[in-house]
Amino acid sequence: MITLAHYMLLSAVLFAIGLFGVLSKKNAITVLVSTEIMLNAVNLNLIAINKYIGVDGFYGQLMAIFVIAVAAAEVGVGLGIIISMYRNKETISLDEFNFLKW
Amino acid sequence: MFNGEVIAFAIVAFLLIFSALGVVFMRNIVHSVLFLAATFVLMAVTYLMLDAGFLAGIQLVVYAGAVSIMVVFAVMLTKRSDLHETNLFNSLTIPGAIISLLVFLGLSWVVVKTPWNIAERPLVDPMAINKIADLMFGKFVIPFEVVAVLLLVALIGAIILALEVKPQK
Amino acid sequence: MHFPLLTATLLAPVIGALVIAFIPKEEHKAIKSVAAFAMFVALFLSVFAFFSYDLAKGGFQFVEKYNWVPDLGVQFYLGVDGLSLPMLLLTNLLGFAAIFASWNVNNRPKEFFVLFLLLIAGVMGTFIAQDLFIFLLFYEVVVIPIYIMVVIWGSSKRVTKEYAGMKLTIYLLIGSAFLLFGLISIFVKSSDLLGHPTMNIEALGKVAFPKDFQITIFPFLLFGFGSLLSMWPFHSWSPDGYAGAPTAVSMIHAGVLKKIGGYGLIRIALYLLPEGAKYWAPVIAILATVNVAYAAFIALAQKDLKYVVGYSSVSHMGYVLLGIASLNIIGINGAVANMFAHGVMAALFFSMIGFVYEKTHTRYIPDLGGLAHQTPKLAIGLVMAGMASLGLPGLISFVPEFTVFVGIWKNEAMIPKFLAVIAIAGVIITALYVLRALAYSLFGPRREEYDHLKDIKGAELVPLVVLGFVLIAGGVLPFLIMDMVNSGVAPILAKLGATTAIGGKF
Amino acid sequence: MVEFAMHNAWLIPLLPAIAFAAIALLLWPWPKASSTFSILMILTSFVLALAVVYGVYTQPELIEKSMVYTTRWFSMPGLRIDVGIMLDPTSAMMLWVVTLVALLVQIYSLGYMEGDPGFSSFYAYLSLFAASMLGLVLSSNLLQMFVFWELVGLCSYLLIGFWFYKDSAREAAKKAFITTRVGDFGLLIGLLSLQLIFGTLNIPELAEKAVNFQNYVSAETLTLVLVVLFLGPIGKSGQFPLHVWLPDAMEGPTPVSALIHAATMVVAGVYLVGRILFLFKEVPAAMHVVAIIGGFTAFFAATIALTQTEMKRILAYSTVSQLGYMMLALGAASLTASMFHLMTHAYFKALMFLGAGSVLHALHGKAHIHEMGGLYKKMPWTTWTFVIGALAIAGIPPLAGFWSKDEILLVVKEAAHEAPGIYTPLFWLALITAFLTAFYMFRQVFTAFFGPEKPENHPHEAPWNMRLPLIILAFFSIVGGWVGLPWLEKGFGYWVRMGEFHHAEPDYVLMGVSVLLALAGIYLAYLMYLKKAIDPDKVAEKFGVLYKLSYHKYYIDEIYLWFNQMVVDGMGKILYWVDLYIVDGIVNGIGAITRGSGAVLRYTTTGNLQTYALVIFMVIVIITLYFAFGDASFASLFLGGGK
Repeated sequence: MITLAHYMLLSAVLFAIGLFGVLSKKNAITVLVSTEIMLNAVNLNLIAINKYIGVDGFYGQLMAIFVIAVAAAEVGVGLGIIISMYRNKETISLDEFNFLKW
Repeated sequence: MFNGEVIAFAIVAFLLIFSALGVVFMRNIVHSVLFLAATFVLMAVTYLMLDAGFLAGIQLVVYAGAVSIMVVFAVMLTKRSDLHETNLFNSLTIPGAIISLLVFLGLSWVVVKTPWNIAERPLVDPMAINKIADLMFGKFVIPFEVVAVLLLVALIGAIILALEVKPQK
Repeated sequence: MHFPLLTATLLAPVIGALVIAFIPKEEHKAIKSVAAFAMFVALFLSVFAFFSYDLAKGGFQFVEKYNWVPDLGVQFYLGVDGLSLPMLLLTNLLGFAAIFASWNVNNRPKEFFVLFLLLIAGVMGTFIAQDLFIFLLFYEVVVIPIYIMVVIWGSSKRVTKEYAGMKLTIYLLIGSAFLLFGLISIFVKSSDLLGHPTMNIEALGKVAFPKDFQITIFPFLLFGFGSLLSMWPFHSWSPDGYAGAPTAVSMIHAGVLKKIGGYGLIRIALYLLPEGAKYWAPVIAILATVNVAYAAFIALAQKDLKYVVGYSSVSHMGYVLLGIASLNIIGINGAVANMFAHGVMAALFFSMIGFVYEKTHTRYIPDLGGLAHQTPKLAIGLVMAGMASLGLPGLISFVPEFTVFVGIWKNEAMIPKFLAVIAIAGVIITALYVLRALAYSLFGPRREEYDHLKDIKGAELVPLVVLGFVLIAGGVLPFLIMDMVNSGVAPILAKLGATTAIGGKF
Repeated sequence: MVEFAMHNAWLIPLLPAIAFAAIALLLWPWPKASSTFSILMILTSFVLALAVVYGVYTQPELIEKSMVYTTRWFSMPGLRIDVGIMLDPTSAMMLWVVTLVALLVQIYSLGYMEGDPGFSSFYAYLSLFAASMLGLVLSSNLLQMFVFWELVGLCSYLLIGFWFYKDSAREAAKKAFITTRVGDFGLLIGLLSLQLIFGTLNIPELAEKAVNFQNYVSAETLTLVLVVLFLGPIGKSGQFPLHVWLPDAMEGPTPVSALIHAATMVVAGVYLVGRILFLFKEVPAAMHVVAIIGGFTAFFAATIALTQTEMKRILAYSTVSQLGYMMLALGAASLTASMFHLMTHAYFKALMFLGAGSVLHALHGKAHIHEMGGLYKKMPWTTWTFVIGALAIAGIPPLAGFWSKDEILLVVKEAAHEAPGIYTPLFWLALITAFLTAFYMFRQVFTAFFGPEKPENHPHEAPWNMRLPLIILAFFSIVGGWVGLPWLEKGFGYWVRMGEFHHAEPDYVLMGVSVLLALAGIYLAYLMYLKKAIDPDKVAEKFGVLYKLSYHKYYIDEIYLWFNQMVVDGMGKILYWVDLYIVDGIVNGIGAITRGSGAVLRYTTTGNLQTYALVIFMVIVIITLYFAFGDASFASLFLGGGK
């Protein structure tokens, strides 16, 4: 019997993997992509909860739709930023982008 | 115990985790992106298992379709001659791994410890899409419109950011 | 519903600032005229309030009270009594004079006068608010314009204006941090004792705080208000700050802003925590005596006119503190009147020094000399301010000083005679440094490099005329101020006297 | 008229005050108008003062009980200060002296100050001075008196520094103000103590309470209070050790020296002590202090005057010496003798100062007596009036000075019967001083006015408006003392007194001795400076050290200067150092610590995005761990639930 907990643990694993990607990859694209994995993990949670707990409507799925929409927008802007970063510095390695200091 | 549902979940979950790990651990960015597409597709499968067909559709269209393609474009636009070793770890790998592990453990702990208020019967409704539509154009119409505006703004923003800057004379 | 006099007084400069905000920034004349008019209205209203205050009735008059944040017991409560009114009048007098003292500001006058009018409104608010919350609110309103004005329009001499502005602001904020702690403790304690929250000072005054609490909390108020009043050793912001600040800010700062410290000590610390005051009075007396003597000696060693007056004002604040420390009605009357007197005279001093600096581009005394030849009216102003500063009878500061002396002389139990003697000996040192500064900057052989100077004229004369008039009128007819002050101090002293007499010995 | 003047005596000081205000605000561009208005006002005051004098003369009851009008000045619980006027023979006498000298000096100044750029302001200051001095004289309250006391000090400051372009004038003005300030500090403390002891500063009330002062205060405390209070008169009346400002004050225009630093302001100290002599009388120790200070000052200043060479300085030290006489008389408990000498001294000293002014005017500022000589030919009026003044101060009968000085010697001699240990030496000192006075005065007269003419000088007689005051004052210097002839039944002593009137028998031996001493002094001066029978330089050599001490005024100025520069200024410098490097050092140190910690901690801001994210999640983990294993109730404080 697959319960809510299984899905949530799966979601937690995916979230952790995404987080690891965000924290430890040099490539800006991978970092962005890893956040997408984290967002997907969240969506998974929302939908699972909607199924197992949310008896009075489809709010969880609706929320997931909104998350997807925002995530799409975010990817669009994020990739735009990455491209412009690349244009300016000829690299997208985040180690080179450290002027946000002092 | 090992009914079809469990086996399907096990296989999908394994593949999902595997492909997600692939996204992170591949040293070539192109491989990474391929695994990403796989992750998105597998996620859609998971949604289907959760009786969220509409969401699965959206997942396929938006993520597996649009986002993956966009990422590929981005890779292409920022590529260098040699694609090997394009997706390396930085100096924070070990602390990052520890933190990620701890986050996972924390989340798991919450998941396990929380006495979830499970409904007696899972919410399964073939007319789900209608209900969602009602909500979206009824109660949540304003967030819906806001998201629409957000997408428009993001679109314009992305264009402006990616636009070639003319060298000033 | 009577005419909301206090709100109108408070709003006059604010409206003036708003009007100025809509004037194009090139229209210097218009901006200055609007500022002057706004301050004239405020001055007129406060003079009206001063003379229509019913002395026989006493207490708070022209009261306006609206609930504001009922959960915290905050009321928008304005009212004036014999303690607030002289301060209100002083604020507007100096504000009016300061507008004319800065008549020659041509660097961003629009911003200058807007900030200045807001500053005046803030200072006024602290004096007429009878609610702790509103009091603190207005106090914070004051700090910000001062910082901006010092940093933009100030002058760098021994220290840079940025340093001066920073020091001034940080000290004021540190003072208010002490204060905040003390006031919040009082508020919380009183809520516990009363069962309902209130910020009304009068209502808080009726609460009987336990003695230990009073003794613990009083030093916070003492050092909070004390650092505003430039009590030793929290005084060093004052000379640097004045030296760095533009004329108008020096005038307002030395003239009234410092007095918020003394006013708060009497209105809040003494009134709410009388037993704490009795316990700590000897400490105040010692610090105050140090203030008087120490700052007077340092003023002797100064070569910059503004530093002389800066240290002199620290020294004079020692008399105010001494009056407060005497804890009897004579001394406290003297302290309040001394605040008024010092305000007028310090403002006159600073405005005249401002003109000297504007004309000669120096305030360094050895570089000046013989200015009485070229600018006799300016010299008259400086001599008048100087004479008031050294407590010449017939000018406003003598009677208050004398009263303070009687007060401390009377309180033999707490203030040892030798402290009083040292404090009174301060008048000798004061005479020494004031006369030296005057002699070496105004008198002596004519200097040809200053032959091109023009004497003050037109609008520049206004500070001299207005403040000079008050100096003389207050000196010849001291009862005008003393009666008013007495009516305000008497209720506070009644409460102080009602508490059981404890030695306050350490 | 008399009635009006008596009841409206406040007009007397008010009129010159109006003159001051009018000149300061309105008339200053027109010198002629200023001086005319000022003189008119002081003349009116003079007439009113005359009326008051006559009124007092017709009402002998005022001797015992003065006429007092008061009104509240300010008050609060426990402190009430009244202002008012107090008329009795003493104040009437002072009114007469002050208005007379002020009027004459203002007339004199018409000539003396002619063409000065500050002519108008000079008259403004003179008017302000007259107003303040008259106010002081009429004061019924000690604090009110202190107010005017300081105001005359201000006028003195302004007038000494009138030619402020001279460094010396500027310094002298400052010195005068500060030196008297030191005294005023004591006076202020004395007044505070009196206020707190007796609860009032009104002179009549004090007089009532003084009789049984034991109810209020112990004798020792009262003595201490009075001695401290006496610092004020010491400063104002140039008594030792605060006399140093008075000779320097001669930097002011000469009419000012005559008015302020000879006839009126400097006697304020004497007047003040005279006003509260009833207190001093209660405690003999305080009296002794007054007498000793007075007697010593009289002698001390006379010895300095012996060797000075500047005309006005000699007169200044002579003034100090004569003020010492007056104090001595007060110390011998005699208001009469003191006030009598005050009055005659005002006549002849003002006369001599104005005469000196006339000489300076004629010689264009040459001040040293050795630069003068033989002036009597060209300036007969000046010379002979000056000689009258000198004879008067030397104590030659029947001139004014003789009678008053004799009176003082007499009272000191009488006091010596009661306390011989104190007053006998003072009596001898006073006698020696009389001799010295005659000597130094005629040293000046013979050197400056007689002897050979100096060809480089082209003196000329003063104009009429300067001569007229000289003549009037010379007249009073001769006859002024006759109001106090010892043979009169109801002479000066009947009117101006404190306590019972007792008619002293004339002491012919004492008179004879004092006249002989005066004549001896004059003769010695004649021998040394006119006949040159004795060479002054040789005498000076013989006395070596003493001469040097006297010539350098016993180095008191130098000591004060040293004290001022080393101790007071040094203290200022040290404390400034403390303020800059310790008090402010701590403040700046705290600031530096803040900045330093910022400089170190800023390196935590790496600029690397992922580091920030790492820290964020680390904190999330820590918080989660805290929830998991920590104090849940504290955690619930943030989350709200948990109960």
